[in-house]
Amino acid sequence: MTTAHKDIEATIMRLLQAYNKEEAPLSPETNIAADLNIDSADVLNFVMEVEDEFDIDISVNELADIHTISQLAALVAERVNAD
Amino acid sequence: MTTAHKDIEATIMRLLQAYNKEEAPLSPETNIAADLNIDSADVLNFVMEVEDEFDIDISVNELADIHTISQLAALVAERVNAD
Amino acid sequence: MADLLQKYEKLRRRHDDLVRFGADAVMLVNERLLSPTRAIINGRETILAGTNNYMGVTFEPDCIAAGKRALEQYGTGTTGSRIANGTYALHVQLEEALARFMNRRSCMVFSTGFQANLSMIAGLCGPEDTIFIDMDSHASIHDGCRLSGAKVVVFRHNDVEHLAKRLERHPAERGGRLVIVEGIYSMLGDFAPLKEIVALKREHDFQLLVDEAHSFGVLGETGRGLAEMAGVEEGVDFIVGTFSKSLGGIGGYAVSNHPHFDVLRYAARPYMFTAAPSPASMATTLCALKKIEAEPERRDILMRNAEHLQKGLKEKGFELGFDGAITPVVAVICPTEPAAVAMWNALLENGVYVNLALPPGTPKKLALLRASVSSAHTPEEIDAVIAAFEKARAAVADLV
Amino acid sequence: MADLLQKYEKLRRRHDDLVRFGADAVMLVNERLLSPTRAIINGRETILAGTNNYMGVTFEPDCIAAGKRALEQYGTGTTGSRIANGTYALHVQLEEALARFMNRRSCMVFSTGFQANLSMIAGLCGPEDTIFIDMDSHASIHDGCRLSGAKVVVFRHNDVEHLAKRLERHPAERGGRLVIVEGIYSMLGDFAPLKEIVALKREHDFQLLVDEAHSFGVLGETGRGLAEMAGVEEGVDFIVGTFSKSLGGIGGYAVSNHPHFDVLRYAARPYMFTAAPSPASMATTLCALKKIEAEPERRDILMRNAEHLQKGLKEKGFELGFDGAITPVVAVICPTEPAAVAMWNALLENGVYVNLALPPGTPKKLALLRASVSSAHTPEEIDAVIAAFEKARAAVADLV
Repeated sequence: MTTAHKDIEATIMRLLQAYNKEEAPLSPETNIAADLNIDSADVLNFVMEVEDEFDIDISVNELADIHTISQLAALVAERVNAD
Repeated sequence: MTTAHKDIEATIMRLLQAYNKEEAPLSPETNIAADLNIDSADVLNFVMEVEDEFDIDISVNELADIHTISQLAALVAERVNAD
Repeated sequence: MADLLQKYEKLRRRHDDLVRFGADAVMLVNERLLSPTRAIINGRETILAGTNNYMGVTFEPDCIAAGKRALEQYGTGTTGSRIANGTYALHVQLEEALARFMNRRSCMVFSTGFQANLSMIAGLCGPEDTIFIDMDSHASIHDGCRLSGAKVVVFRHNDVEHLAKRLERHPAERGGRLVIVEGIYSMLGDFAPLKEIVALKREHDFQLLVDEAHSFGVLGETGRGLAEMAGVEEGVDFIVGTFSKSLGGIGGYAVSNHPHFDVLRYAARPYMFTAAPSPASMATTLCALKKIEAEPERRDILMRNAEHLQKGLKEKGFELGFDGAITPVVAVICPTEPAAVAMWNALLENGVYVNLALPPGTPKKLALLRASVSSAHTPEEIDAVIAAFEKARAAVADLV
Repeated sequence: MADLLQKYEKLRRRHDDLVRFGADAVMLVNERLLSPTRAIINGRETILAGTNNYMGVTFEPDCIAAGKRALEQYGTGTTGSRIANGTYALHVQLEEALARFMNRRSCMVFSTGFQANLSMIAGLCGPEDTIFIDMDSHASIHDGCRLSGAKVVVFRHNDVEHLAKRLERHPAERGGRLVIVEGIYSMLGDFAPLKEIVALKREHDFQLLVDEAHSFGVLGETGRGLAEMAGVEEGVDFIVGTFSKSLGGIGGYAVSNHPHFDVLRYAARPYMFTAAPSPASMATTLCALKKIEAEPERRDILMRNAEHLQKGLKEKGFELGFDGAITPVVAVICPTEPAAVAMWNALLENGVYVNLALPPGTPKKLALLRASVSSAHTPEEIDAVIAAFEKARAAVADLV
């Protein structure tokens, strides 16, 4: 792992704040859609921002298995370090 | 792992022979549907026999990511040993 | 990059071979329709013994008149979805009439039966739920399951024990569980063991959806389908049906007593985001519903015709896909695929149309000639169909 | 175990609140239809300014007559799928007429536009392929992608650069690649930047499908849609369209010059396993196609009406979802959801029906009142719609 998982999590949490309308506390185990009450269109928007930030791509299919911030960070790390 | 992966592979290959109409050689890396030219209905039938043999259940969704004999054996091992 | 249609090269070659052999079942054209049971095909008057026109209502003068009136009063189409501008008085009337006929609290109508299944299955179930389906389920059930994102578990065709085992192995967890079966399976004409499946509810927690596409109008004291015939309507949570079989139209419906059923009107995408059924279609369907309600003798004639064809073919030595009960779908099992194709051609040449159903899409990979009867068939027509089967078999004797 | 409909509890409460507020958009009923642009709703004569009846052909006497003739000659329905007994001469005639009109080698017709997209997308693409879709794609495109099992990559609405970046990042590998865009996006009325997207083919390998559901009949010199208007028809591999908008019927079609296009007739499940469109529907659609071909002035009137409504609303200070070009879909952006709901009610009370489109399903989460024009609207009707918007705004002044 060349980009630290924790750094990625921190960046994801920063980007997520714009969608966290109810200002719920964020942790690696936060379920992005369910805990923060974000609908599917905004999940897509948020993921696009993550993609832009890290200059990577994530397909819709991959999102099916991603629920928590930590899971998303792991996928980002895999993608970033693969490049 | 309490049930050896190799044993499971061997059992799977035995069950698969009935569907291997072209008598293609089988190895752990054999792609069950593509290499053996088995259509989706027969893949379901074959998997049901695997389920019966090991007394486990596999959902249709899980099959999407299973292509080779080795991958199927890994899933069976996980299921068998979880019981 | 691969061309997207390249993946079908093998399938295409196989089809081209069939067509060269003379069997273009995929593009068989009814040049003219003469009645519910007769058409001109390849310039020849042909008995239609491969439709789903069970009640024979497609040419009823009052239904046609109702369709014409709807065209005049409501226009050719709705140009909008049910949740936008597409709900007309006719849609509501048909929903009310079907709810009453089916003896259920609520009814939704859909633009096709296919979309009824997509809407119901992907509407009811999501990623946290588990769906248990019969191996031989209709394509629309398989596709609905895939759309839903739910966990899908398949059990052997009509195998209640296998279903029970599967229910035991897949506990409910957080989500819900839906079992889906069909009243009459379209290929072989056999019924789901519905009484036994409903009985599983005593030991296992699940909701039950029955697709009565082929059994609506056909089975049950008043034609409500297999659930009525089996006496287990209370155990069935959701029923799906279609207008393109016994009702002779196009569209589908779902009924339920669930108090919150109508939430699917703003939750089920294949209901929400498709144009509402056309006025003519609603009107002819509503008329056909009244007709099969008022004329229960149609069901008796259908069953008489079914028995006639089933017995007749059996007596002539044909092997049937199912003969455990009288059923309007009578599938003849052919020994080989070339035999099925040759016989299908010979039947057409002898003025009889049946459905050609070839593996791999068929149950148990059978090569089938699927015949079906209508209450509009005369006994003479059924005799003609049986005779044509015999003649066709003789014509392809070298293959069977 | 959870009840399967429990997952919608929040959605249901929200809906119930809307209904209590007086806005039951989901079950709004057209009690009677008076013309392509007028109906009786809640007992009141209402101008329909929220349909997709762009060419205003739903009440053309010759189309209605054609529908009646089809009912008489072919019956109320086909009771079978296209690949079984459901192909009538009318289906073939319509396919031939559409192929000619669209200037393409082949055409397939489908029972709904929704199923046209499901069939095309899940027919063309499988698990080894990658599909690139616009974020604001229609539900049927999203569902088609899910059915296909393909890898799905989403790009920002109408953002060609973003699409290019995505194409670069997802190389073709073993499978094929399909880009899908729409001629006119239904909610805001804006067009895909089709010329620029076709230009991407010079650098990137992909096939292109354009859904011209809302642009067919509306855009282009002869009404073939955005591809014609943008002068890039050769760069578009597959076009999908619908009968329930400019053609005033129900059903869908796809056209292509691909030499093996017809393989989808026995590969695409939502085409194969659904009842064929009804005879009346095919006949009215065929007549409507001839009509829009013979009367190009309908397109001119439509565009005049579109400009009239767009300009009128802008002059009155309404903010529009899109005004970069003249478009028949004119969406008014409301400041809040309660304002949209209240204005929708006020518009109805003032005798004008538009579509209420609320977040989260809308682009950019906008609360929209989606108006649309027809070539059958008179200038006076457009003026009445504009006046009703003003009146409605005044009536809810405390909310805006």
